Amino acid sequence: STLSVREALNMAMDEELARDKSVLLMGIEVGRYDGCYKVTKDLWKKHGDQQVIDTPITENGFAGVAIGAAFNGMRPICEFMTMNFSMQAIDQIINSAAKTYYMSAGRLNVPIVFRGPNGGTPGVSAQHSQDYSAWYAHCPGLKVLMPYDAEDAKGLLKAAVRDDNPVIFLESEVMYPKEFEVSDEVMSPDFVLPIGKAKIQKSGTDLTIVSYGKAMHTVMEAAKVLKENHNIDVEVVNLRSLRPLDFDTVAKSIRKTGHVISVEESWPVCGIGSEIAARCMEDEKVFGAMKKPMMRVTGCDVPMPYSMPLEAKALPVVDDVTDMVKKVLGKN
Amino acid sequence: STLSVREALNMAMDEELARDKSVLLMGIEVGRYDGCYKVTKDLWKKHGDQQVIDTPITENGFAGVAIGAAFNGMRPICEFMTMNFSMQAIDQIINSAAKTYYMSAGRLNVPIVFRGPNGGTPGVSAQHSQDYSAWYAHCPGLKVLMPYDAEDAKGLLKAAVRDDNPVIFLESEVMYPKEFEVSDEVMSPDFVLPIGKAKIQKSGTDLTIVSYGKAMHTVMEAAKVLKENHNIDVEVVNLRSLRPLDFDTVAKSIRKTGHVISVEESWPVCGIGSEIAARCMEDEKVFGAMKKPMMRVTGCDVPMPYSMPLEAKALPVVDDVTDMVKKVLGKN
Amino acid sequence: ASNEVSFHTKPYKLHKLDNGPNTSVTLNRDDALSYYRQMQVIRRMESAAGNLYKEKKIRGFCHLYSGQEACAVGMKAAMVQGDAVITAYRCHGWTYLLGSTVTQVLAELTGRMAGNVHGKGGSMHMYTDSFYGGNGIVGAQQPLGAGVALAMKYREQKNVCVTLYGDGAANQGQLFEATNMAKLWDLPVLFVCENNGFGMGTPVERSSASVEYYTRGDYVPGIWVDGMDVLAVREATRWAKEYCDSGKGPLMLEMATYRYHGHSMSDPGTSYRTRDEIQEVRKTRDPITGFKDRIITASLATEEELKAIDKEVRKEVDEALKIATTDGVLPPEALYCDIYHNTPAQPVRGALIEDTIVQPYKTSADLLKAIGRA
Amino acid sequence: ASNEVSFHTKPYKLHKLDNGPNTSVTLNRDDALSYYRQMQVIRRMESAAGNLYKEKKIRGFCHLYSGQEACAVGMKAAMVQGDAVITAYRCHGWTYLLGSTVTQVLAELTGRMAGNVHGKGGSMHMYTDSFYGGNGIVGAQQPLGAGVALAMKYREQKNVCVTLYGDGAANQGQLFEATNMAKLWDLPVLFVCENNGFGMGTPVERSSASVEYYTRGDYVPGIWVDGMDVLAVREATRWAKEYCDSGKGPLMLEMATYRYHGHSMSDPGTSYRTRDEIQEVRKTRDPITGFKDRIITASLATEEELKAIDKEVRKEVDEALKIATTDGVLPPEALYCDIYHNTPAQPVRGALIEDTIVQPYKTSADLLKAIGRA
Ligand SMILES: Cc1ncc(C[n+]2csc(CCOP(=O)(O)OP(=O)(O)O)c2C)c(N)n1
Ligand SMILES: Cc1ncc(C[n+]2csc(CCOP(=O)(O)OP(=O)(O)O)c2C)c(N)n1
Ligand SMILES: [Mg+2]
Ligand SMILES: [Mg+2]
Repeated sequence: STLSVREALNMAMDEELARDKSVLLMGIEVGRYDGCYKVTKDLWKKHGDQQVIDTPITENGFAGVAIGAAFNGMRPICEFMTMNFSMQAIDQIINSAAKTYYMSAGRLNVPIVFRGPNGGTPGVSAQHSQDYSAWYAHCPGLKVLMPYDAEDAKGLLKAAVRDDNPVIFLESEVMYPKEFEVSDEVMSPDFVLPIGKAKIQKSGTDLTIVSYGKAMHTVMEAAKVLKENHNIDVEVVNLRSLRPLDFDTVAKSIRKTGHVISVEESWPVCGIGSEIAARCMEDEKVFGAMKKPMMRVTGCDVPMPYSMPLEAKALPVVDDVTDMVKKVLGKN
Repeated sequence: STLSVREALNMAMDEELARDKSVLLMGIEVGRYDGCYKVTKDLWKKHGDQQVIDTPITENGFAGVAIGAAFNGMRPICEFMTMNFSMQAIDQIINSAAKTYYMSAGRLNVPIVFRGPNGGTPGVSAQHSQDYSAWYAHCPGLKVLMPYDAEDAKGLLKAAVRDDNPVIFLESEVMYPKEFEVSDEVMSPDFVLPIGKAKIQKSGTDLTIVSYGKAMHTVMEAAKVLKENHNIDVEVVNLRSLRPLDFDTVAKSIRKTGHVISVEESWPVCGIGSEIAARCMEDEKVFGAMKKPMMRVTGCDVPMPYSMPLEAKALPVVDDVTDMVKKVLGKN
Repeated sequence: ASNEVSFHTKPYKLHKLDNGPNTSVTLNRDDALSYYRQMQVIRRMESAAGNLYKEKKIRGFCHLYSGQEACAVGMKAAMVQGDAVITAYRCHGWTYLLGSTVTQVLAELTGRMAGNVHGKGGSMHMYTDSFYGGNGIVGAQQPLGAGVALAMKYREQKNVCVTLYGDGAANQGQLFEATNMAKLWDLPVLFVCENNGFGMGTPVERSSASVEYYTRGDYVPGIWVDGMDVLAVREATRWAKEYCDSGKGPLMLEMATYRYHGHSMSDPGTSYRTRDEIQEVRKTRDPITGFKDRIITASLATEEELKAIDKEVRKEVDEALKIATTDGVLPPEALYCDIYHNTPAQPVRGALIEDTIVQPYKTSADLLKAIGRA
Repeated sequence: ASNEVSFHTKPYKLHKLDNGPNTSVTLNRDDALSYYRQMQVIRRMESAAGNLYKEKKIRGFCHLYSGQEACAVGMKAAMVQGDAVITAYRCHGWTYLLGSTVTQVLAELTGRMAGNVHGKGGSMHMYTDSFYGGNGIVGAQQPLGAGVALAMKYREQKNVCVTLYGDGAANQGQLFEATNMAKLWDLPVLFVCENNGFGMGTPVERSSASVEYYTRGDYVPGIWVDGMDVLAVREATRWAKEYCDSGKGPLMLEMATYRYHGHSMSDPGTSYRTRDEIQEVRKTRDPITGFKDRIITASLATEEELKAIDKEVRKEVDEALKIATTDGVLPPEALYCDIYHNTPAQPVRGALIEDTIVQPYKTSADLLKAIGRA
C-alpha cells in the first residue's frame, strides 16, 4: 500500500496511544484542531481529553510539565508546532530530560518524545526554518531520530515512544504529504524500527552518500539522475538516527565504494556532515579506503530569507548533489 | 605587567563603560554583589545604577530586555552567571538577536554581548558544566569568541563591546584567576583585538594543534612537555574566534607542519573539532599537505559527573594531548 | 459639518486604579477623517493580501489584521514622536501606520524589492524607525518591548514603547518576567493584549486560566478597553501614556477585539467558531462601520466624503498591488547580504565549499544602490 | 507529660480564599519528638556539610538548609503515601525526609559510593521514590512539579506534588506558565515559595516587584505561612492538601523563613546583610529553639528527653560523617554508566577516539552489583 509520512506518523501515535494508556500526546492544537499540520488528526476524538492534551502557547512550561509527567510514570509525546519553538524549552529538554538519568545514577529515567517539523519550510523565513539536527545530536543523554520516508516515520516514531529515554524526533513539513510504497509489515501495529541503525536506502558501488531527513529526498532524486544520465551508481546511507550515530554502516559503505559525501540541509558549521568527516579521518580503515577526501553538501551559512529565489539558493538541490558526486569522482 | 583573566575582563568592561555611555552591563548579581565570580568587581560603584543593572533570575526576560535595549540604541553587555543559563534565553539570542539584521535586510542591527563562564567547572556536575562553543558557532548572524589568556580576554571583550552585532563571549571560571604576562599595549585602554583572527600562540614545525578557550591551557602545557621530553615542536593555533572561523591561519599552519590535531573540552559530536576536520578535507591544498589524518582530542561524550575521579576523566588532560601528538607523528 | 463632537465609550474596566480614562471623548473632523482613512487602508490592504495569498503570490504565513484596525489606529492616534511599537507577526497594519507605504507592505508579502525589507523578511518581519517588528516567536516581543522602553528611560525621554501580544501569548512566561522588571525599574512600557478571542484555534477559556487579561499584570495596574472603538482606544492610550510619562512605570491594557480571517491564511478559521459568530461581529461590532455611522450621525463627515476616501484608498491599494505583483526580486547575491553590520566583507559558504563567496555586497542597501534601486 | 496540646500559630494571610487553615493546632507527644528530631538531624547534617566544605571534602556548590528546617519538616508531616516533592538545589533536608539516610546525603556531597546517587550528582541532584530532585536550574522544577501532579491526576490518585522554589525563582516565567496550566487543568500541585529573604545576594525588594509571594498566582488562591513554625507549616499543608485532594486545583503557599548560611558555601553571606540581622533571627525566630521551648513549656517533652535526642542525632550524623569521608569512590567505568535506560550497551567516546569504550556496565546499579556493593 502507499502511505504518506503524515499518515505514518499519525498511525504510529494512534497505535501507541491505544496500546499503552501511559502514553500522552501534548502540544499546541494537537487535539481539537487536529494539529496545525494535521499530523494528529482524529487522535483527540479517538483517545480523548485525558490522553490528548491541548496546551497553551507556553513551550517552556508545557515541555516541563511533560517531563515532570514522564518522571512520574507517564510516557508523553510532546509536540512542538515546529522545532523552532523548542528553543523556548531547550533548557528543560537538555537539563531536565537529557541529563537526569546520568545525574541520578540511573535512578530516574525520562521516557519522553519531543517531536515536530524541523528545518527549512517554504516561505516561512528565518525564525521558522532552523534545523536542530546538529544541536540535539551534540548532547549525550538524548536519542535523536530523523525519518526520511513513511517507513522511517512509522517505525522510528513507534520506537521513540517505546524507548525509555528522551528522544528528539525531527520531522519535515515538506515531507508530510509525500507518499511512499510500504510493505504490509510497515502497516502492522507491531512494526518498530531499531534506534541507532542506519539504513542502506539504495545500494551502489561508486560513491557513498550519507544523508538524513528531508535531504534524503534530494539525494534519492540525485541518485536517479546520476544513474540515468551519468551511469554513476551511488550508495545512499539514510542515517535515521543521529544519536546514537551508526558510523559502522557508514564505514562499511565507504570501504566498499572508496568515496563519500554528506548531504544535509542544516547550516554547515559543526553539523552532522562535519562529524562524519571527522569520524572518517579518525577511522584508519575508512580513511585508508577513501580514494578522495570527503566533501559536504549543506545548507547555506545564512539565516533563511523569505524571497523565493533566495530561499531556493539557501538549501541544497539535486544539481548540487550530482555536481559534487561528479567532482569527487573526477567526472566533471 | 601581569594580569589575571578576571582582571582583564573587568578592565575591558570598566574601560568600555567609561568610554561609551550607551554601554550597559546587565545580569544577576553583576552590580552590588560585584558578580558571582567577582568579574564585575567595583563596576557598579564606578558606573552607577543606570549603566550597571542587577536583574532578577529571569534569563529569558532579561536577555530579551537587553536585546530590546540594543534595538533602541544601547550597547548592553548581558552577563549570564554561567552560560548554562543562556539556554533559558537561547530563543531570544538566536531568533531575536542573531537573525534580526538578516530578516530586516540590514535595517536593524543588534549591538550586544552575551558573556559568562562556559564549559567544565570543577565540582558543579552536569547542569552547570556544558560547553556551548559548538552550538553558538553553528549559527550565522552571531560572532562567537572564546578567549584563552588575559590578552585575549581584554582585547576580545573590548572588540565584542565595540562590535555592532550580537557577540557570544565564552569565558571559563577556571581561567579567571590565572595570571599572564602582558605587554604595556594590552594595558592601554585602546587595546582591541580583531574579531575573526586566530593567533599562533606558539610557533613550531612538527604538528599543528588547533585549540581554543580553556583547552588552550592544557595544550600549552602539553607543548612544553612535548618539547622538553620528546623534542617535538608543535605549533599551537589559538582560534580565539569560533565564528567567523579563521581557517586560513589553520590552513597555513597545517601546510607548514603537515600534521594536525584539535583539542577541545566540548562534547565531541558536531563540535569545533569536527568542523576543522571537515574543512581540512575540503581544502585541497591543506589535505594534500597532510601527512596523516587529523585526530581530535575532546571532552568525553557524557554529561559531567560530580565524583572527582570521574570528572577528571571527562575532560582531556595533558597526557591525552601528548599521547595523541606522538601517535599522529608515529612516535609512540 | 461640525468641528468637534463628544462621544461616549463603553465603560473601561480598571484594575488597581482609582481612576481611569474618560468615557466621554471628543473628536474633530480632521481626526475623524484620518482615522477612518487609516482603518480603511488597513482593511483593504489586508483584503488585497488575502487575495494575493489565495493566488499563491504570498507564501508561508499571512496573518491578517482585519477586524482589529481600531486597536492600531486608536493607539497610533495617541502616540507622539519618539514613541515606539513592537508586536507579533500580525504586523501589517502597524508597519503601515508607523511609516511604511502600502506598497512596501504588500511588496514585502510578495517578496519583491519594493518591500519593507526587500523580500528578505516576509509577512512577519517588517520594521520602521519607530517600529521594532514583527516577530514570529510568540512572546518574544514582550521583554524586547520592555528593553526598548529601558533605553527610553535611560535617555530620559518622555516616551513609551507599546508592546502588543495576543490572548494566547498572554500566557507566556516572558510576559511575567518582563512585567516584573518593568515594574521594578518603572519602565515606560504599555503591555497591550489584543484579545481577539482565539490563539490560533483555541478560544481564550481553553488557553488562559484567567481571561481578564487587563488584570494579569497582578501588581501592575490595568485597563480593559473596547478595542472595536477607535476613540476608546485612543483615549485609553492617551491616559496610559500620561501615566507612563509621569514615571509611574508600566501599565497593562486589554483591547477586546476580533479577527475576521483565520489565524493565518492557511486556516479557514471556521472549525473552532461558527460563521454566524463572525457575521454577528461584523454586523454589530465592526470597528469601521461603527465609526462611520457615528461620524456621519454626528455630522463630522458625510457619506459622500467617506465614499471619496474609500475611492482614494482603493486607488492607493490598487496601485500598491500593481507594484507588489510586478516589481523585481532581489538578485541572488542578496542571499549573502545583511549578515553583519559594519564588518568587512566575509566569506559565506553555500551548499558546496566551492560556492563559498566573499560577500559582494555587505547589505541589501549597498546592493540596491549598486543596481540603481536606492 | 501531656499527650496532646493546643498551640496558636501566627495568623495566615489569605489570598482569594474565604477561609484558611486553623490558627489553633494540636500536637501530640510523639509528633513533637519526631519533628524535633527531624529538624535537629537536618540542622546537624547541614553543619557537618558546611564543615566538610571548609575542609574541601565537598566541592562545587553546597547550599545549606539551616534556618529553613521547619518548612520541610512541617510539610512532610502533612504528607501521605503517594505525595511527592520536587525542589531546587537546596535539597539535602528534603532528601533525608523523603527516605535517604544522613549517610546517603553526606556521602553524596563528598562524592562517595554510599551517596544517594553514588557521587554522580553531588549537592544539587538527589532523588528518592517520592522525591524528584534536586534541580540546579532556577525555575525548572516549577513546571516539572506540575507535570508530576498531572500524572497523579491522570491516575486519579488523591495526592499532591509539593513544588518548592525560592523568592528569587518566584520571578521565573516558568512559574507563570506552570500556574496557568495547573489551574486550567486543576492539577493537584502545591506551589510553595520558601521566602528566605534573598536570592543569592539580592534581597526580595530588588528582585520582585511584588514581594507578596502568596498572591502571585494571581487567580490562584494563596496562603502566607510562618515558615519558622513547624506547626503552622504542617497545618497549612494539611489544609492545602485537602483543598487539592478535593479537586480544586493548585494552591500557592508562601513560607516566610530565613537562611543562616550564605547562598552556597562559597558565599560568606554577610556582604548583603548584617551579622546582626542573622543573629537576631537566630535569637527570635529560630525554628528549632522556638519549637523546643514550646514543647517543653507545654510539657510535651522534657529538656532531658530532648537532650537525649540531640545526642542520638549527633551520633547518627557522626557515624554518617565517618562513612562519607572514608567510603570509596565509584571506579572509572562509572563514567560510562547511566546514559540510557533499557538500551543495549553503547560505545562511548572518551577524550581520544581510541578511548571509545563499549559500556562495561550500563548503570551504576549494575556496576555496584558487580563489585559487590549492592
Ligand atoms: C513560541 C511559539 N509557539 C508557537 C507558535 C505558533 N503560533 C503562531 S501564532 C499562534 C497563536 C497566537 O495567538 P494569540 O497570541 O492570541 O495572537 P493572535 O494570532 O490571535 O493575534 C501560535 C500558536 C509560535 N509562532 N511561537
Ligand atoms: C536559570 C538559573 N539562573 C541562575 C542560577 C544561579 N543561581 C543559583 S541559585 C540562585 C539564587 C536563587 O534564589 P532563591 O530562588 O531565592 O532560592 P534560595 O537560594 O534563596 O533558596 C541563583 C541566581 C541558576 N542556577 N539557574
Ligand atoms: Mg488571539
Ligand atoms: Mg531565597
